[in-house]
Amino acid sequence: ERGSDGALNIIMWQAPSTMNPYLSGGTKEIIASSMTLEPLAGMTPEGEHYTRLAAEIPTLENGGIAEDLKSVTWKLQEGLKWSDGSPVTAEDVVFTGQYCMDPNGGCSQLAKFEGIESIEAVDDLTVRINFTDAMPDPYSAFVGSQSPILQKVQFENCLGANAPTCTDQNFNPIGTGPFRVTQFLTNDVITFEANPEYRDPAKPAFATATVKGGGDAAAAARAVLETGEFDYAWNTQLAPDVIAGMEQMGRGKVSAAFGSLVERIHVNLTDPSSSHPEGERSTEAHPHPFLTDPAVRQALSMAIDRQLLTEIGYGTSGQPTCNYVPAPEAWASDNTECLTQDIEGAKALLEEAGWTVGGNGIREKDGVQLRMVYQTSVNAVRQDFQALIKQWWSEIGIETELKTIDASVFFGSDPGSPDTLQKFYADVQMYADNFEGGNPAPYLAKWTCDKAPSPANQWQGENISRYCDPAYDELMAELSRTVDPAERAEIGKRLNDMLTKESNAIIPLVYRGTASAHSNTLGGVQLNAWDSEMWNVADWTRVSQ
Amino acid sequence: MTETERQHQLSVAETVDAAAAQAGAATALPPDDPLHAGGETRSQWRDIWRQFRSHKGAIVALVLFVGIILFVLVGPLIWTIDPTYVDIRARNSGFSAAHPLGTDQLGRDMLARLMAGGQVSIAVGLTAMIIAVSLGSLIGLLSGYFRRLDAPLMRLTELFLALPLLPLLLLMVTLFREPLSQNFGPALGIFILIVSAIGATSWMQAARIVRGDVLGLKEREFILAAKSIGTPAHRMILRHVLPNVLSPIMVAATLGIATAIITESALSFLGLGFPPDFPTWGRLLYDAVDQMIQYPSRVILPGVFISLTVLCVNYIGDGLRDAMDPRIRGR
Amino acid sequence: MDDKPLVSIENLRVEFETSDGVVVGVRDVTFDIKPGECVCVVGESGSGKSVSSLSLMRLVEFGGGTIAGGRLMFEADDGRVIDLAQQSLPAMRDIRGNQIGMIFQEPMTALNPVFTVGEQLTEGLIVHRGLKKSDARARALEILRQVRIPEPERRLDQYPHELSGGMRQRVVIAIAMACEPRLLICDEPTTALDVTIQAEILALIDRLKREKQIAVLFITHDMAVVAQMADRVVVMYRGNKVEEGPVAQIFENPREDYTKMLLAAVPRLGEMTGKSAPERMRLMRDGSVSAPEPIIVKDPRPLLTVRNLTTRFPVKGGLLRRTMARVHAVEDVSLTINAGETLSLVGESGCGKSTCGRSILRLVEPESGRVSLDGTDILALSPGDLRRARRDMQMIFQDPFASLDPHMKLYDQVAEPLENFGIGSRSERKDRIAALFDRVELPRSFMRRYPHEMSGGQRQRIAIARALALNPKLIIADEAVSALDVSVQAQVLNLLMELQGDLGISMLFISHDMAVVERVSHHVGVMYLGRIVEMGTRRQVFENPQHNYTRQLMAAVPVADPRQKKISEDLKFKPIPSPIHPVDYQAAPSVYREVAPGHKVLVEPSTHH
Amino acid sequence: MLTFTIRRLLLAIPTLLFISLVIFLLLEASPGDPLADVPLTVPPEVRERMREALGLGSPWYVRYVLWLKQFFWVEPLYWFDQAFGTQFSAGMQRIISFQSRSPVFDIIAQRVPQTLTVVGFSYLVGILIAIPIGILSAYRQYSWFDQIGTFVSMIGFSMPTFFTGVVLIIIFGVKLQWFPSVYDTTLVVRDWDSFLAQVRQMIMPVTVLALYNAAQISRFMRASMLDNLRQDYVRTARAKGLSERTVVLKHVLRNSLIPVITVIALGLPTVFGGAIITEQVFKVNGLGQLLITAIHGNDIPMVLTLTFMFAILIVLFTLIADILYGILDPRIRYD
Ligand SMILES: Nc1ncnc2c1ncn2[C@@H]1O[C@H](COP(=O)(O)OP(=O)(O)OP(=O)(O)O)[C@@H](O)[C@H]1O
Ligand SMILES: Nc1ncnc2c1ncn2[C@@H]1O[C@H](COP(=O)(O)OP(=O)(O)OP(=O)(O)O)[C@@H](O)[C@H]1O
Ligand SMILES: [Mg+2]
Ligand SMILES: [Mg+2]
Repeated sequence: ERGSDGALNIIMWQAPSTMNPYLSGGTKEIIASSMTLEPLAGMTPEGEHYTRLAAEIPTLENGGIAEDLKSVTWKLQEGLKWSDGSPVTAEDVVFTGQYCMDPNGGCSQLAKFEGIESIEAVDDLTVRINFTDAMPDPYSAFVGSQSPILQKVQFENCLGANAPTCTDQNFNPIGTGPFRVTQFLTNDVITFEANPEYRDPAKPAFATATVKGGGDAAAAARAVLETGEFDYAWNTQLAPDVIAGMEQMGRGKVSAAFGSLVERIHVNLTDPSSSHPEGERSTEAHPHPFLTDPAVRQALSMAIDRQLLTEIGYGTSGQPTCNYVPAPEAWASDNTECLTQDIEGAKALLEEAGWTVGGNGIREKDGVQLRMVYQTSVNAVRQDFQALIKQWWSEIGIETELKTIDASVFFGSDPGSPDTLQKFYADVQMYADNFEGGNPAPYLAKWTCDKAPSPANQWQGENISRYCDPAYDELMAELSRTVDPAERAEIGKRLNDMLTKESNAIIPLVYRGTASAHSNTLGGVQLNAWDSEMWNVADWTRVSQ
Repeated sequence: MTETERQHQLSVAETVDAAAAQAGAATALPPDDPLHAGGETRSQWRDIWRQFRSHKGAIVALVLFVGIILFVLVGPLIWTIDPTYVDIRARNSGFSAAHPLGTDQLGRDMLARLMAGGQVSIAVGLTAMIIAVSLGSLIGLLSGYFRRLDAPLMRLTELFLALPLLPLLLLMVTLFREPLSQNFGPALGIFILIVSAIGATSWMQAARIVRGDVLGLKEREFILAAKSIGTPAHRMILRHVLPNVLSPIMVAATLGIATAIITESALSFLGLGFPPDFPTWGRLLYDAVDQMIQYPSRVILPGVFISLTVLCVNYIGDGLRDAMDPRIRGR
Repeated sequence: MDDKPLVSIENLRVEFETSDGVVVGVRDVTFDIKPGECVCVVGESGSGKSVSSLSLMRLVEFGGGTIAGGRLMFEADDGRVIDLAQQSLPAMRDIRGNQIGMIFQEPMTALNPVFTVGEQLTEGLIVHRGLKKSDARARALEILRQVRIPEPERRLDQYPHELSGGMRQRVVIAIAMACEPRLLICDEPTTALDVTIQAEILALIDRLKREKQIAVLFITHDMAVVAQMADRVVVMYRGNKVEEGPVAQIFENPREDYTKMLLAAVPRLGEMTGKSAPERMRLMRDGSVSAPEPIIVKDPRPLLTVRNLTTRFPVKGGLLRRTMARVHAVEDVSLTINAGETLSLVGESGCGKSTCGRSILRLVEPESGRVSLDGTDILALSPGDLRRARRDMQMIFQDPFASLDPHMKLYDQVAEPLENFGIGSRSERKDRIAALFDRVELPRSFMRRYPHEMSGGQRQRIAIARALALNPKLIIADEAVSALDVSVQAQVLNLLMELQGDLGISMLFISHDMAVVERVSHHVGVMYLGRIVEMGTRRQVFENPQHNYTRQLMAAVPVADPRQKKISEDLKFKPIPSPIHPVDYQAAPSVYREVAPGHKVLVEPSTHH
Repeated sequence: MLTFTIRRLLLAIPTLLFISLVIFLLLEASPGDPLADVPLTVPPEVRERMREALGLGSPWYVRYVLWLKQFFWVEPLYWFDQAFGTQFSAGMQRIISFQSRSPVFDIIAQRVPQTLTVVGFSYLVGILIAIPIGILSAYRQYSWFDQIGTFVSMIGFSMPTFFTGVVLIIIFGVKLQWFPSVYDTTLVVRDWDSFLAQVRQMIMPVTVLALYNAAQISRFMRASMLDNLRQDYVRTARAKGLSERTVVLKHVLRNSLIPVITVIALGLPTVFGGAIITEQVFKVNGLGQLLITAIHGNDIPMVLTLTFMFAILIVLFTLIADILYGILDPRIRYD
């Protein structure tokens, strides 16, 4: 029964800064706002679509998707009400599209609205989205917690440049979700109460909810697993033995959901050496002296024990992987040969390629020594990985210098800084990345030749490895023309294999889940890596142990 | 009576031999016992050392400190395990013969890491502290002593106090990491970067304190007297002002070491520190905090070393201060 | 008179630990004081007088000394006789300030620099007498009046550094007397006071002694004061008591050589009558008295000329310390000193003598006027030139302890001026400093000591040695010999005069001791309220004083003869005019009347009647 | 002194302007990007548009002047309007945070209370225990009290708060369950119970911070007291028969206060700056946490405004310290 289970306490150590996901692309904001705002459809933990505000998922079969793939029509459920009691109409959906697509608004979710020509309200409960070109994957806008529906009445004056001035609206959006905001303190605490207008009168079970921010992952996990002050902690990425120690208290446990996040090493195919003038470092003007040798790249990959890395760094919330695209099922290549470490094989490979051990134990050929700079962001697990991998590489005769960079610099794409991910002034670098929703195509599209970062594009390119293979570009073009899901997946696997096992331009290490801790007294939790973790917060209940 | 004779006579009276003096005083005026006249001043440093030696706490601290230094410098020559060597099979092992102080989560030997970490931490702590305290004292002395410099220097201090540290440090890395490591090699380059970063951002307190003391001191009559004998400003500052403000400087120095050691570990989280596999006490401590319950020795050991170093420095500082203060000296 | 002694010191021995080992401050001293009696302790500088008295208060311990032997018997106010050396600290607390009051030798350092005179004065009253703040203040005011501080209301709110040396000394006296203790220890209480005020203070002490049956332990170098004050005299020499007896006996019939030498060296006012040039001091060495030699400068040429010098200090008040008024410390002063000659400045305490001296050296910035030394305009010099110019002009500060760096060894303090001007090599400097130590009668072993390990007189000699180190052309000696016993004083004065003769040093000699002034000076200026009221050659001023104030001064000089006691006479207290004026006050220029060639007397404004 | 104060206050204006410019340029030049948080999946064109929406399109001097105007004109007007119900600031753009897209000053106002209660209170506690400890340690130099005090304060100072804080949490939060490990910023003290809850949640952070502050201040206090205890005027005070208490607490203390005042005055603005690590350990989301998240998020308006307010406090407190010097030691002259 609604409101019968008292208070729900959630801790998110990275605190949400706004309730409007269109103004911040961060996961934390999306999770928080998903308690209040809802899209037309969401994703299940299995990666399938399910209806939220929509009456049904539009498909080709039910005519929701036009035959030419140039439009999609959504029908809203009947009788939906905003938490202020007013009805939800197609106008709200249209308005939301207008809101995000306003060129002055700086909408963070603009990518979701890519390719949309117009959005129109067919009637009170029907919306049609028209695309400029045929859209093989039309479940982008208004699907998933990244692009929920805003109330037109509330946000009417917040279009474009006015978006940031609407603090009240951004902090207290009127939604259709199970909870509504009672108080929002940015980067600190959000308190919610059950939405009296929620469509299921029996839900949510909790009368109030609090999302507390601050602290760090360990502290958040401790608050759930050890002191029991909180019911749920998001993103408790900790060393497995620490988690195990905390779980011993018997108050709760940590579980993980697997989406598409892969921790991997990128190999720089261009030369980052500082001997080149600024502007030419790490550009195709200078190919890398030894990483362009496929044997070296393969040896790098072979020397790594992914099993051990996973065990040490992630425990149950990770799986060793050789894939760049590990999910969805259909897209995941059965590429497993890298999973066993093969130091001897790596040595032999290098030997064969002419890299012989020099006097100081470092392999060399033609005066080129295998010395590398290996950079990543500051993060305890990554630093452990660095140490381990450095050791393995040294065993095969490659010397590595480690370097760490503050995350906000590394991931910030400031063209002025030499330490960004895109500039890649190192030989190899490690980070994790994923894609949202169920469509890996844009994710794979990053590796075409033209996307290599360079001064020409202010270092904003996405092809971090500077991988360039005309065959890949061609196959990519084919993918974008293909509509049939099975066929698409097949092409995707081929692309994945080209990036990983064939070229080793990307060396995947661990398929990471997102770990969250929850109390044993909290029922109904079902982690979801494809959507907000709070996707089913309406179903959460208090259970006795 | 010649000058020398008179001098003899005075010296006799001053000798500690009470009986002789008593006899002399009772009978006639001083006897003309030739006795050497102690003329020269003994070296001030010898004096200070003599006094320092009598300070028990300081001596114990000095011995301990030398012990720590030997541990981190000579230790690695005896215990030759590479502190960065990953022995994954031995990870998280407790105290054993192979690893007297256990290993960390990757199986790196803690003893070796503590020794290697100590080298960096102590070097960084001492150097950064020296930079900060000298810079601070210099600015404090100048602005306290020269009225004309006071306003600009103090405004500069305010500016530095107001600058947000993190962006400043990040900027420093961006600008200087590469040139420095190219010119001095990666290790020394980063060392220079770290100590100057810490030094450049922590001198302000010392400067303000010294200035405050100098302002009061400047109005003392002996400063006026020194001026009247034509003491030039630099000597005035070094010989008259500085020794009289030494004790707060000493405290600032002691506290400065502790902060520098901790700050160093914080810097590595900005990617400003030494390479990530390279241990320092501060970082060992930080890394182990999460595992405090499972492996308490991993926090306790670096913690003890940091505290011990700081305590030693504090007692040595105390001893030095006492030894420098003529009013305490001799007791 | 009661015959039971109030205090008796028995076989007192006090030791100090220094870096050179144990130093004995007092070896073996025994004497006692009865109520209503004044015992004067005289003796060589550094002979342990101050240490003995500090021991009585049990304060030597805080200065690093230990009472190594002996007893200090004291009859407490409840009639018990207790050994002060054995008392607990709380018990001592009740005795200090309450039953025993002490006047310290160096008033500058004895006063807390951050509290006003009033606060420091009322404290004891509040503790021991349980007075309310306002009552204590009223009483403080009364005592300040008794010790003849001008404008006591204002002074109560001033800080020690704003007072003249003599005023500070009077504040210390006031603190000691505030609670009317039964034993008053006076350690050189009047060295910084001019004779008129000294006479008044002495009279005050004498009256207290007689009326309240206070016992007084009086330490002084001024034999004239001894003669005036003492009932009994104790003579000390190098940590021992060498002689003791009733005052008349000591003066007329000294037994010990040292006492004889001491008395022989006492300068007496009027000795120089009829002589035009100053003479060296009489000194008895090995039983013979050295012959006087007059110091005559062949053709006097002005070295220092000061014209219309004016220096004023702001008086701050209120929370924000705004300038409320100004002290006209030096007002329109003009004087000339010839090369090789001595000009003495005498005058009332607080009249601006020290300030005048400091202004000449630009140690305080004068408001206006002209100072030229050997042709250079001092007031126009840049800081760098001023520093170089200071090689030629040196000052001996009035308060030696305050003017020595507490962190520096004596050797370094004396070496400093030489180093400043890069004079001599290291070893030359060493020799020179050793010679300087010899000349000021300090053992060379003292070079390694620190200022606080010295007696008052010893510190003063260090200050003198430092000033002499550079062989300057001009020395401003501000009460330079007041803390020295007469024999050392005579030696030091002779040294100065010797140098004057040899090197042609000029001296501005600021002193209260009229007999010394008469002996050493070529010219004399009498200051009063910031102005020079009379100026002339020594003979003119001493033999034919014209200004009222000068006459008063002469009349008040004590006589070193116990039979001619002057202090018991009733002194008529005159109100002392104040040098403090509102900020907008316009001071009138000084107008002089020339009595005889070179003998000028102030007529306008008439300050003294 | 009055003229000195006025002169300094006037001088503070250009000083602060200059400081703000330097901070602004520093933030501009330092690497980092307000969009670092945006997932890598967002394509570069979208990023570019988001950046422009933040106003990052215009040159730096325009943005600086705009900020100046907002800080010195719009914000005061806005507060005025709030207070008197007027409409002067209508339509003017306030300073907006990049991260939350809300007015910076509103967020700061939200954070000030919790920072003041925790950090401010701990500073107060720190001072209150440091001064007596410093005095006593100096007075009884090398007594057991002094030794223990030295030991504790050096340990307290050399152990970083990220360590001591976690130790406290594990002992008192996890094992004993006496105090909450998470600070509840929404707690409103209304009655006795909520007051107790507030006290309970404040105990640990206040202890950690107070220990750290006290360690530092007491060392300076002790050193300075030692310097003054041997002066001659102390002898005079004793000769007056004053109790040791008065001698030490009045005569010596006042002479010793200058370095301590300096340390305290320098520390007070940092109260406003919050205690970044302690706030994080105990989840007290005060100004420290605000600043650090803003820095990590490259939220330039927020960082600039916070640091600038911090700078104002620094300038103010150094002035106060200077005035206090003059009051404490009458010999100090400024003009
Ligand atoms: N703290 C100290 N440490 C070492 N020696 C000291 C100390 N205080 C005094 N003395 C020595 O003790 C002796 C006696 O000193 P005291 O101050 O009693 O002399 P005094 O008779 O008062 O001389 P003066 O007339 O010059 O003041 C001197 O030789 C002095 O150097
Ligand atoms: N720094 C100062 N601030 C304010 N007033 C001062 C200051 N120094 C001296 N005075 C005042 O100036 C006047 C003259 O002082 P000065 O020291 O020159 O007297 P003096 O003639 O040397 O007296 P004494 O013989 O007592 O040493 C006194 O009224 C004194 O209070
Ligand atoms: Mg004496
Ligand atoms: Mg004087």
